[in-house]
Amino acid sequence: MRLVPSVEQTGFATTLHDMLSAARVPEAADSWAEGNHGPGRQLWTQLADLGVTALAIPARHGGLDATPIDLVIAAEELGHHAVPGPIPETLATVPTLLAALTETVPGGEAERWLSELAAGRALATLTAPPWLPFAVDADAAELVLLVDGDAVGTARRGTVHSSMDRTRRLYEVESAGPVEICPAVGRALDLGALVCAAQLLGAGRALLEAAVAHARTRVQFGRAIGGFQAVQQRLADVAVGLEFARPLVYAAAVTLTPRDVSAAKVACSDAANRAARAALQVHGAIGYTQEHGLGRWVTKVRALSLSWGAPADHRARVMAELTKGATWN
Amino acid sequence: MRLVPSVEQTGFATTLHDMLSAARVPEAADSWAEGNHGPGRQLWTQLADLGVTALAIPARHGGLDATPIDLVIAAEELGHHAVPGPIPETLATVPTLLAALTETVPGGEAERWLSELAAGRALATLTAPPWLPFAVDADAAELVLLVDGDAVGTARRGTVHSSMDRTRRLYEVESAGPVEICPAVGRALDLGALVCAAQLLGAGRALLEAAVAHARTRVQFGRAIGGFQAVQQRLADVAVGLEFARPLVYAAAVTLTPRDVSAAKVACSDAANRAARAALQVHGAIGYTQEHGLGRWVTKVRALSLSWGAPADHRARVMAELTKGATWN
Amino acid sequence: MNLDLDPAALAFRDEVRGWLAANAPRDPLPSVDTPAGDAAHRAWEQRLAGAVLAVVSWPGRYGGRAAPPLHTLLFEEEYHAAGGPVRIGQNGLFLLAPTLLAHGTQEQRDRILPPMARADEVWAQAWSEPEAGSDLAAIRSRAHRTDGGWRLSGQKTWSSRATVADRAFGLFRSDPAAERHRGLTYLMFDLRAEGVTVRPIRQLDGNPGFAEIFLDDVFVPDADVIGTPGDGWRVAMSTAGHERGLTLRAPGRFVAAAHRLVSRWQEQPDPATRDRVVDAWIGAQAYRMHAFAALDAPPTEASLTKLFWSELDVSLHETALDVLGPHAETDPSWTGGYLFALAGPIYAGTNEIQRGLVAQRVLGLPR
Amino acid sequence: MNLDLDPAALAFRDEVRGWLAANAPRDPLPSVDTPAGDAAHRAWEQRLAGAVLAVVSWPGRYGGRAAPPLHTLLFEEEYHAAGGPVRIGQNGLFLLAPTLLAHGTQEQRDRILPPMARADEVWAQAWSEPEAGSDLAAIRSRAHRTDGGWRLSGQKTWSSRATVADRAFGLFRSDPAAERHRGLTYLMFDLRAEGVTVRPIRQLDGNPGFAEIFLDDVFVPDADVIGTPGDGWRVAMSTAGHERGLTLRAPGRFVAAAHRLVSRWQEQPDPATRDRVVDAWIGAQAYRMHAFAALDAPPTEASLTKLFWSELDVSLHETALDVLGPHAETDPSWTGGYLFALAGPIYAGTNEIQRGLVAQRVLGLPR
Repeated sequence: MRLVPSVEQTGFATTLHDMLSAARVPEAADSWAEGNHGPGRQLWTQLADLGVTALAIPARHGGLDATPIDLVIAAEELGHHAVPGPIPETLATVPTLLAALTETVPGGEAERWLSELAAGRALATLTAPPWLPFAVDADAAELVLLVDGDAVGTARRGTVHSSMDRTRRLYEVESAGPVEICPAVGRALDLGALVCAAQLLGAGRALLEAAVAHARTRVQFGRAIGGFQAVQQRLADVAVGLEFARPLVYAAAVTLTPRDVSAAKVACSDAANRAARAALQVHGAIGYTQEHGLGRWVTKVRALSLSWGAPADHRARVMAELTKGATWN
Repeated sequence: MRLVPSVEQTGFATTLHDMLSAARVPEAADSWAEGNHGPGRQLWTQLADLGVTALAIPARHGGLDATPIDLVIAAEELGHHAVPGPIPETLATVPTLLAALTETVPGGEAERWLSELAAGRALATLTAPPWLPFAVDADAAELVLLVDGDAVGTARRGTVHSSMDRTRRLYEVESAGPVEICPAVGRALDLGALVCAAQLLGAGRALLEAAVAHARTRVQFGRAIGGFQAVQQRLADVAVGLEFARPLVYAAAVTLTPRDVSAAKVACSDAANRAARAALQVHGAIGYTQEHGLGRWVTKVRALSLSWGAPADHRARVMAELTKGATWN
Repeated sequence: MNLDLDPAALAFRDEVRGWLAANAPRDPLPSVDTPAGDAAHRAWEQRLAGAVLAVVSWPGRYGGRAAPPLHTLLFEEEYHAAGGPVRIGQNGLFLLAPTLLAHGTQEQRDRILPPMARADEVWAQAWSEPEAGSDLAAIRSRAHRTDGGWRLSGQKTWSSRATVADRAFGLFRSDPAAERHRGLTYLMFDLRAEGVTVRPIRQLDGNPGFAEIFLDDVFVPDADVIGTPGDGWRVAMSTAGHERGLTLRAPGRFVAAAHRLVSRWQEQPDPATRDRVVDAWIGAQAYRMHAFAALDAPPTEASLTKLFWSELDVSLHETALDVLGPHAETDPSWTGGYLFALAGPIYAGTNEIQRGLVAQRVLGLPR
Repeated sequence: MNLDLDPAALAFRDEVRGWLAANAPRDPLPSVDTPAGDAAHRAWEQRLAGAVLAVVSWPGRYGGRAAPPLHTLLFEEEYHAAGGPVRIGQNGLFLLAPTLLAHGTQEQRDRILPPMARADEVWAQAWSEPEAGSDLAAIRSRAHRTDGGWRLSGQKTWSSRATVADRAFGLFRSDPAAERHRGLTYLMFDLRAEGVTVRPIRQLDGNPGFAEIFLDDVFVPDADVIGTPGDGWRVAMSTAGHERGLTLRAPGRFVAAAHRLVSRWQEQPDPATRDRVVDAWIGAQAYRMHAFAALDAPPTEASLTKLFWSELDVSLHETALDVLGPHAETDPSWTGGYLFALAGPIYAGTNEIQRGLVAQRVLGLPR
């Protein structure tokens, strides 16, 4: 049991961070929001070059067979930079479903899609009610799935809805072909929820960093506002929330139990939303503008916390697990 | 409709406050906690002299026939001074029950008890599950009732439990005689819950006043701690909570609807408990000692908020009222 | 609750309710910050004014009916319950008008208030500046004395409605040697005058909301100074109280939102969110009862009120999102309300500043 | 969760679990701050020490078994899950001992640690003073140099266990000319020495808890100075980190409390309180996982940890009271726990101070 990243894993996170810092993510996100996925897809190609899209894919299909810990480390960095696109879907859930399907239906379409995803040539998305009533970014994804119970099939796009996160377009979908029974649905969705939790953690960290940077330079009443106790107290609470959400993410990556995945999702949603409110409050009106860019994280954090199982769903699941008589370790 | 006290009512509150300020309430409460009710009963005699115990009693039984607004004004001041004894019971609920019983059974015991209560010669308490599973201070009260549905009868004391509020001794009781059907049970209990809410409001105000007084004089790191932003922000939130709980108490005193009584109880419990936590935090360790006396309010506020319907009970009742199709005015 | 209203109040409420039922738009108007929305909202205001409902508390000569404050509260309750449109003139109606009624000249009132009531003239506020967020006294925009008036230069920001409004009001530094609160003058100016540039600011969800105003040597006649030159801070403070307090955030708005939330909860009643929904309703009801009580009481410190409604608004909308769960993301009425609510603790003086004011002015803690 | 423990850790956990199942008291011992409780708790510590479980992380020569930190966490989990008694020696074990191991002489360790481990000597802490609450540097108690030692005068307060303890440790001002953090010396003294008066302080619920210690010219030999005279602040800070951090508030304590809460909720499952119960469990689990992670990571700022456990403890107990409803008032295990939890955000440096430290040290905001 290790609940902290190894030196190699920390190095991977740093590489990813450096790449994304140089990659003009805000511009790509703006284009994505306007329906132009080109710059965003270029970003995803760069992610594929670093192996991010291959993490959850078995080696025999061109993937890296990495651990869930590797996956949450990457996802945290993608959340940190508010990368647009169907991240839990493409990185975790769809590969897991496809990998399971290659076992039951060898030589089928699933194998081809796994190679495409590993190479970063395709994006994937899905609906899986009740956690995922909509397929995010189905207009940008080459592969759209519909999960219903343990049945998985391809789907076509229906009505589109907009999100408060301008980069997310949410599609209703309908079945577009035959379905297969997939034994990995539970694990695939849990892995997606966990990746979403890690994204939230990274986004929360970005919000705290932005608030701290602003508080150190913004002068009001003759001093940097970061020196005011009211600001310090609030940002310290944000730091505490993030500090104690992270171990739950790593623990869930080790166990992948429903209880631990749900606990991580709840804690990361709460910590990230608290960070969003504090960051907005510290920034004042400037943070409320599209131009400033803080809103990219503020809106994404709220959208992600409602997605992949809203907090109430995950809390209900934690209690169900706690009270079903299992041991409590 | 008037939701603020009249000049006369404000004057009455001031008179009560002055009397209680001079009356050595802390010593009476300490004796009460040790089972010596003498000084406390003297205090109640003084309250009777000011008419407090006669407020809810009809004029024909020696009472003042006052309005529920008068009652909550008095109760707020009793809470403000943390007066020991069965306050909602003696001031509101039992008189209301007895007055109704004199209508259905004229010339009975109820009439005599009303005169005793009005004159301050008797204290009364009761159980009324689920709101009141225990009869508080049944060892100090001359009249102990047991309410079960709409049946009311006298009761005798059973097992005693201690409370975190040292002045409250909680008794299980058993029936000690015949019961009468009383049409006023609902109104009597609502009036008790409302008086309890007003007590909480007064106690919350006392806690805020104590915190402010301490913050103005206590020096740490070379200045009065009341000048620190962290202290100011917290106490301001307490002030907001109390400021906006009060109108709900007055509104409930005007309407006496279950919805409004419950809203007042919820808001006053929350505001008072928030005041308690803030006051304790501002005082630091000194507030945590029995000697200092802040604990009299801290413990009473928590006990009262759990009594006369815990917050969850009242919230459930508000929602039941809101969703039963009545108009929303 | 039996509001125990007098016959005049009951008659007024019935009139408003009936008129709104017959006249309020069924469907939402286009966004007020678009040309189409501008026109639709102005047309709506003219209908309101035609029914003498635009500004019920104002004297009749300016377009009101000199109704008592209770009637204003009742009007707002009915207006929000009916889902009435955003008041395009709100900056003028609720911020500038009280200032003019308190500090303006008779000529100014006669000239400015009637077209304001009919939305023939829509006003923007021009309080903030890039370097003076919550620190209003740090204002740098200048008013230079000139023949028969003043010349304004500088930059204002976070000006709501400025993209569609006709005129604006704000503070300008008329005495550069004076420090902070001194030497400021309260001025009104034409947004279409030479030297004025308005640049819209998009909000975090991409929707328009505020604007920047750039002023380059803009002439304003003496007639458009409110109060005495140099005395603008004191004049503005009476308006600031109105902004923080009731007028921009009528209780009826929160009561209506709480009722919508209860109704939405009732569609799929989840006991896990029940208590938070109840708390939102209790908060709205507390704010409403506080407003009714305030009719008979000395004025409350406006900071208390601003803290209450702004935090209530955020928690009410957070609760709504949790009630809606994954479907919240695609429900613009609640997500838009949520994002709007997030601005509440920031504008008109951040809540951190308001808490300091409560601590010092209400509780008497040291500065 | 599959903790994936190595065989040694598994064997240790099984040993502890088995020993506690066979030996932990079935019924609560009398309050530790009463004579009967004092005796019962000391006897219990001697049984623990007999099983070499009192201080598993200490070197063998002092009564431990040099177990790795993971074993300490596992011990605490088993101890709290079994409902083990309050550790009467906790001030010595968790505050003084780490200081001695870091800054003490070999003679001091050999003399003090073994009887501490067996509770033959019980230690009280003497940090606070009436005028120096969270401002530890404002200490006024004096240590005067004398032949072969020091003479202590002054007053200490909020000293836990002082009514039953044998000895105490604290900071004294040895150089009255030095300011604040300078000129303080870390000293140990005998609570039964001439010139020492201990006065118990009752807590707000009437139960004993703390004490005041009055010192009137109390002699302490040089052998009982820890570190260099005048360097006490630096020496004490290592202990303060331990107090804020893990050692006084082991994760096992919160995990055990959260499990009791879940079990109690399950007796009458009210969906309205479900989410708060879950949040209490998640909080305890987060604290636990943070502690496990910390075994493999550089040390975390202790303020973060103190803020988390102290706020968790309050909200966990508030939730418990709401779950119990009107029956909470008569349930001393939860009401006592609630009142105890309220002290958490106050002692060992108030949470306001901890937040400032996080802001400045972790986030790099200006002082």
